[in-house]
Amino acid sequence: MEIAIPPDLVFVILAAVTLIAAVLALQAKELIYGAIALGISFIGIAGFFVFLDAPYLAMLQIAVYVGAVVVLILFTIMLVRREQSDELLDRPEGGQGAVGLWLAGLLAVAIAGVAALAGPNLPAAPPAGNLPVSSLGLVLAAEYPIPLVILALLISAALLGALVLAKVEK
Amino acid sequence: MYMQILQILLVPLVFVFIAYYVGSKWGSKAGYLSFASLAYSTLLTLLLAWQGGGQEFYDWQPIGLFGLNADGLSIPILFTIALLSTLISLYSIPYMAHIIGDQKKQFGLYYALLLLYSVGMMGAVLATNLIEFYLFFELMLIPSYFLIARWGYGDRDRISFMYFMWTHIGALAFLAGILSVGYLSGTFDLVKIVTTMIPPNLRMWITLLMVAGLLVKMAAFGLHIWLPYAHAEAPTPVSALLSPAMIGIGGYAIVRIVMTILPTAFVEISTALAIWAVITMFYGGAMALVQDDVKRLLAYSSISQMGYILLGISSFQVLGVSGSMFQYVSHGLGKGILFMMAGTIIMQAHGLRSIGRMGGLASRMPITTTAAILGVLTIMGIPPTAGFISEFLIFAGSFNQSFALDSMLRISISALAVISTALTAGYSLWAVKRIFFGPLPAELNNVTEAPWTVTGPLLVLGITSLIIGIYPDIVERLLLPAIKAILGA
Amino acid sequence: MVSLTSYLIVSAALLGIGIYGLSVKRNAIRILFAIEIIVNAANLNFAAFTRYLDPPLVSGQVIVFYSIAAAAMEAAVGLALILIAFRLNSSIDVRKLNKLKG
Amino acid sequence: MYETLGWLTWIFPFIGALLTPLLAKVNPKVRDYGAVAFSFLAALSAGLLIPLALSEPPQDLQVDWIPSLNIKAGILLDPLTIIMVNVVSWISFLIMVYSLAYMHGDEGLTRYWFFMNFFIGNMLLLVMSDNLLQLFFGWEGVGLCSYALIGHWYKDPVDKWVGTLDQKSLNVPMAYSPSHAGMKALVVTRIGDIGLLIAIFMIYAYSGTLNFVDLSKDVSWAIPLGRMGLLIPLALLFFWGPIGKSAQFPLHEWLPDAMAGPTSVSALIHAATMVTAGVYLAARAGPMFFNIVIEFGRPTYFFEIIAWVGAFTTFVAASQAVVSKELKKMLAYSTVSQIGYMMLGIGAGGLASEFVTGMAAGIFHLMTHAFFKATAFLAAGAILHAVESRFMDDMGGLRNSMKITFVSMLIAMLALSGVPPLSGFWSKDAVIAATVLTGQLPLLLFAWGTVGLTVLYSLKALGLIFFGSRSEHVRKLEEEGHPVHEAPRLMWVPYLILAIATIVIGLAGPYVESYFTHALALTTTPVAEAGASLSSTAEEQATLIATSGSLIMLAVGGFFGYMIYISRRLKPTSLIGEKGFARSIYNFLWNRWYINPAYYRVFVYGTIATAGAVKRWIELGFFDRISGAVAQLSVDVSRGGQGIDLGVIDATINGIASIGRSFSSALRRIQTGVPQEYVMVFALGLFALVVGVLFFLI
Repeated sequence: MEIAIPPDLVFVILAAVTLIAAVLALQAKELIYGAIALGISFIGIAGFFVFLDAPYLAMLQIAVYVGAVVVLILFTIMLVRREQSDELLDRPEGGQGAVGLWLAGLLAVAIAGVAALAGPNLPAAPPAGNLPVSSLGLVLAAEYPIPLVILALLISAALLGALVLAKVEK
Repeated sequence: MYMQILQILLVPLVFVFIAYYVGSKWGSKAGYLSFASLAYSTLLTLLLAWQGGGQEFYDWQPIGLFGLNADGLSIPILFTIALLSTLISLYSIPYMAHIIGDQKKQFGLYYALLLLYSVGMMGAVLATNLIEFYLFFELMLIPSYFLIARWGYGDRDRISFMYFMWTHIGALAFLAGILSVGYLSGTFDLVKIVTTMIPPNLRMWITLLMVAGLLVKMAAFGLHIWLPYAHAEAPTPVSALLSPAMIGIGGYAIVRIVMTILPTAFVEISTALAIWAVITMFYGGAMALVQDDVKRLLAYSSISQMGYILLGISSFQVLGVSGSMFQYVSHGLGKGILFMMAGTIIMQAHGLRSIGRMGGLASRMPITTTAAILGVLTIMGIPPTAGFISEFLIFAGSFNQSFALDSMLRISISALAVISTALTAGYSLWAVKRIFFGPLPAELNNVTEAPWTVTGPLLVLGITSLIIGIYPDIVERLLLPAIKAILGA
Repeated sequence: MVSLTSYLIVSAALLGIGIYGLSVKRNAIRILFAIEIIVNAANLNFAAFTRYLDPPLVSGQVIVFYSIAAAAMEAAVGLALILIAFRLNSSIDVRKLNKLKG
Repeated sequence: MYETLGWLTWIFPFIGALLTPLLAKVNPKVRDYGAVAFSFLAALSAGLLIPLALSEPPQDLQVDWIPSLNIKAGILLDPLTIIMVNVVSWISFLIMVYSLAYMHGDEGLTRYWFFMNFFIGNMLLLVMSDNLLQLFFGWEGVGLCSYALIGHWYKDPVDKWVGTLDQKSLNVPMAYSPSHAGMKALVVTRIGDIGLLIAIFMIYAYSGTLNFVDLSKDVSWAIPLGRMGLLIPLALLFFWGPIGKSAQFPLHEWLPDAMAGPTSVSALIHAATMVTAGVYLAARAGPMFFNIVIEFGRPTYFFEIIAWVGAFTTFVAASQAVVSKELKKMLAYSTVSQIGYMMLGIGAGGLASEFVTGMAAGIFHLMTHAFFKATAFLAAGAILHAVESRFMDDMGGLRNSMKITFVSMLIAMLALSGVPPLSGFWSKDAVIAATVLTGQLPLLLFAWGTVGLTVLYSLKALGLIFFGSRSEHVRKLEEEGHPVHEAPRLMWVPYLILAIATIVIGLAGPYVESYFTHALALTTTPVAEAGASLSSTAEEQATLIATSGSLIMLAVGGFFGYMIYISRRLKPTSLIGEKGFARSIYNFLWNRWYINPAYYRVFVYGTIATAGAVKRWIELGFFDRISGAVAQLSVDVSRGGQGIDLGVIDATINGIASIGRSFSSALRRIQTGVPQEYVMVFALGLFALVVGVLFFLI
């Protein structure tokens, strides 16, 4: 007999993890912990993707965000950190912290309000998707081939650019 | 001929690279290459005019068709741009040597940008698709920005930036209009656009957006402030393209695009535009009267001349609109001469720009003086130069429309516009008197006439103005049917 | 089944956190965190909308795909810029990086 | 034949002009004689037109010009044109011959010949055109030549200036350099042309044609204009062009200063031909307006304006000629005055419903004036050459050393004064007779008063130049070894011929006059029949009144002129006195009725000052600052936070500018450069947007 975990519960847990991790990412005293919290938050997002019948995106999210971006950030922190006092830097000036908090809160509430108000008009239970992972690939290859190529070029350009920027001139 | 119209753009475009490499290696010799390629375009344009025009379309999915439309309306404009660019390539050889000196490498970059700039302008004139037009519109902005920023005078960083920002803001307003039209009518191809199902008030907003964007380019009163800076401080050959060729494209685009696709909304704002035009005419003229820097004077004069073009367009009447497009040609010729004249003086008198310190140059530079007087007459609209015909048509159109509307307001606007020609005569003749006549200051004693690469272009432009002025039918024959078709008259 | 609104609310909350971080933090790296959070909020929206509003199609996922790729690039370039800024100013306090102020 | 000859007449000089620069490459002599040859060809073909014109009916020859606009170019061959063509081309030819000697050795000769021929071509084009547009080409072309030729000595050497050098009136200098005078001429005539252009546009908008024949044949196009009440503005605007071109009040101030050009140019352009173009246009367009008058009853505004402007100008200019000190300037005032007579003739003809009589009088006077004034100017050129000064006080007692010049000048001046039986007598009396017919006394008084003034200044010129004793200037010249001598033959032959022509026309005066009246009735621009034609006895009476009145004035003016300037029994200084009424009149006239300085103060200095103020307050104070604010929105690359401070000083004094300034500085303050603050503003905006959406949902 399977233990039926209600999807709502999973959703709530996932949401809580994601949001708390996001807050931690910004508020953790040590930058390193912040980076790790950010990674956890990203994993939470990946979980949502699974929920949304987008397994490929979930994998991509973990591979790129958690695997690449967060690692990159960690390296940078190690390069930069030596003389940098973290706490001092992140102490907001004057009333800015409060203002920022209020503003962000208001904005989030307002958007959530819009979503809640619009809720009844939205389709509640969509038909099961059951789309195979390959469908995304098909769409990418058939309908958006040129953007894909351009994206590839762009990535190479960005990486080269980052290399050039970060190169230590002798 | 195979892909004849495309060649007009493609040949100079190919020469962008060639000129760059040749210029980097052999310096100013690249000017002759640039001259050759643009001369080829000019000849093709003349051939087209002789054939009565043509159209070419290339597939350009998913935007639509990449079309090149050389009809009666675009050929005269195209010819002006091509002729000016051709002559300016030649003119730049000695002029840029005076700015750049012996840093040979820079010539390549200069000519590459100049060619790119010319291609941008010619492409914008030929475009049949809104997106295509916009791309060319930006293509003419960017090289000119670099040309000013790199080789300009004075506070060139700030001024080129200002130029870029203003015209770019204008271009973005225009882009917003284009995108709305494209979205609402489902296509970007000019011939396919139908705007009748767009709600009238939305149509009005779109028209306002597009016209405002183009008016920035034309430097109408209030949106003009970038122009005197940019035109005065750009290297003179570039000023001689900016002022006569580029800003007028705004007027051309109003006729080609706004009037064609949104005629009803345009009629509604035409009276306001006419008033605006007259204010621009007077304002530019008054400002030109009190300038001491010869290039700034010419820049303000261009603002005033754009007022004439706008007035003709706002008459929304065959004569007036064809007069405006004619004015583009004659202003191109006249102002081209005058900017080159200013450059010649700068070059020969070692950077002298203040009119107060000039005088008596007629005895030192007879050919330049002759050409300059032809240019001034063209700007003043005195027969037998082309300027007279264009102003005649503009005013005739404006009056015809005023009487047809039976509107005293429009009649007074038209009359005021004619009166402003006295202001034009005043500032032009006064400038000529102060520059060329009177006693020669001692420090200008060893000024000499410029080389043939300078005087040649000047004379070619002057003679072209005379030919068109005496036998205007060569231009009018092309313009009239095309404009009749646009106005549905 | 979880409603679309729940996703939107989570996403709004993430956006709020991100905006807070952007507007309060002075450490360039933290700001980068905040940006990534905001981008993720947007991604979540896209994925949710495409799942709920046009099920057989996956256009929203395509956008997320591009967005993730772009975010990766952005992080790479951004971090490189931070490194340079640090090397030049020995600080990554964005308040001190105001040379371009008008 | 007829057709070809007609076209060739005006094309020859253009060919000559275009060939001049090429011929100059060959040899200066070839260039000089080549230029003269082409003007001779023009004159010859004009002369050949006369017999043909007598045998064939008037016609309008047309060719396509701007087919797309349906505008045709064409030439009219009718008596009015033939008369004008011959007057213009023959006098031009004689003056070209004169120039060979007069301009000999000048460094700008290629330019001179070019513009002279170009002028002749344009003038002939003007008088031959069958439509307003083509006429306007000639009209502006001659103006252009006038500009170029007045400014011939563009280096502005002081001895070529015009006016008394230290004279200032209302703080405006009253002496002008050649380049300034040329500019003044072109700008003022351009102001006149504005009116003409607007009138042309009005006519074109309603009639759809610019052809004179079509316009005057059927004047129904004027009906809607009349309904809108635009006929009076149309007449005013149309005549504004001739006012400028023919230097009539209130645009008469450019002509006296145009004397800064070479004397040959003054003779040709500013006396004999170009300035009479306005008279020609009034005569050419007269039938059109006259027919409108006939059609719509009796609003005779067009002719009213012409007559009054003409009469008043006649008087204004003659009064200034009396006090003029420079020979050429006096002749210029005289020209303005005589053109006033021509205008008066045409206007009076229209007013008295005897249009053809009046027009014939005006054109007749135009012709006689062209001959005697050209004589006077050419002779004056010889005198100026001899004494090397433009002031009449520097001359005196030249009677014996320059006999031929003296005789020619004498004939010219007497003809100008209207002494019978010289040509001026007949033509002037024809004009005054036409004025009598109008029954308007003020016009007649102006006309008669001017007769007296004309005699006075004519005798002044003769007396100061040829009578009395030699002035100090001449004596000094002779001591230096430059004795005053007669002009070379190439110079005196032309003006002697013209003087003889003046006598011949004078002797044949009444016949010429009646011939003109008959011929001009046959113009291609038909004149509608006025209701009741005046009886011939009325005309004879009018002639009698006019003649007796002007003879009395002639005697009065002649008496004073003789006493003051020839026998010198009365001293002008004692007549005027140091102060008092006579002195203030003198000052008023000497300062050109204060019209010239007032124009300078209001229109020239005023416009420049206004433009300067606009530049300071609006351009620099407002637009520059707004632009600065816009630039602040992004990176100010070069000044690093300094902002754009062009015109800051101006702005502080100015209200508008300070708004602009605070605007820009406010915008600057927003640009803190701190990203967090930008984000907050951005978030605030987003919040507002979302709240907006919320409202829509609720």
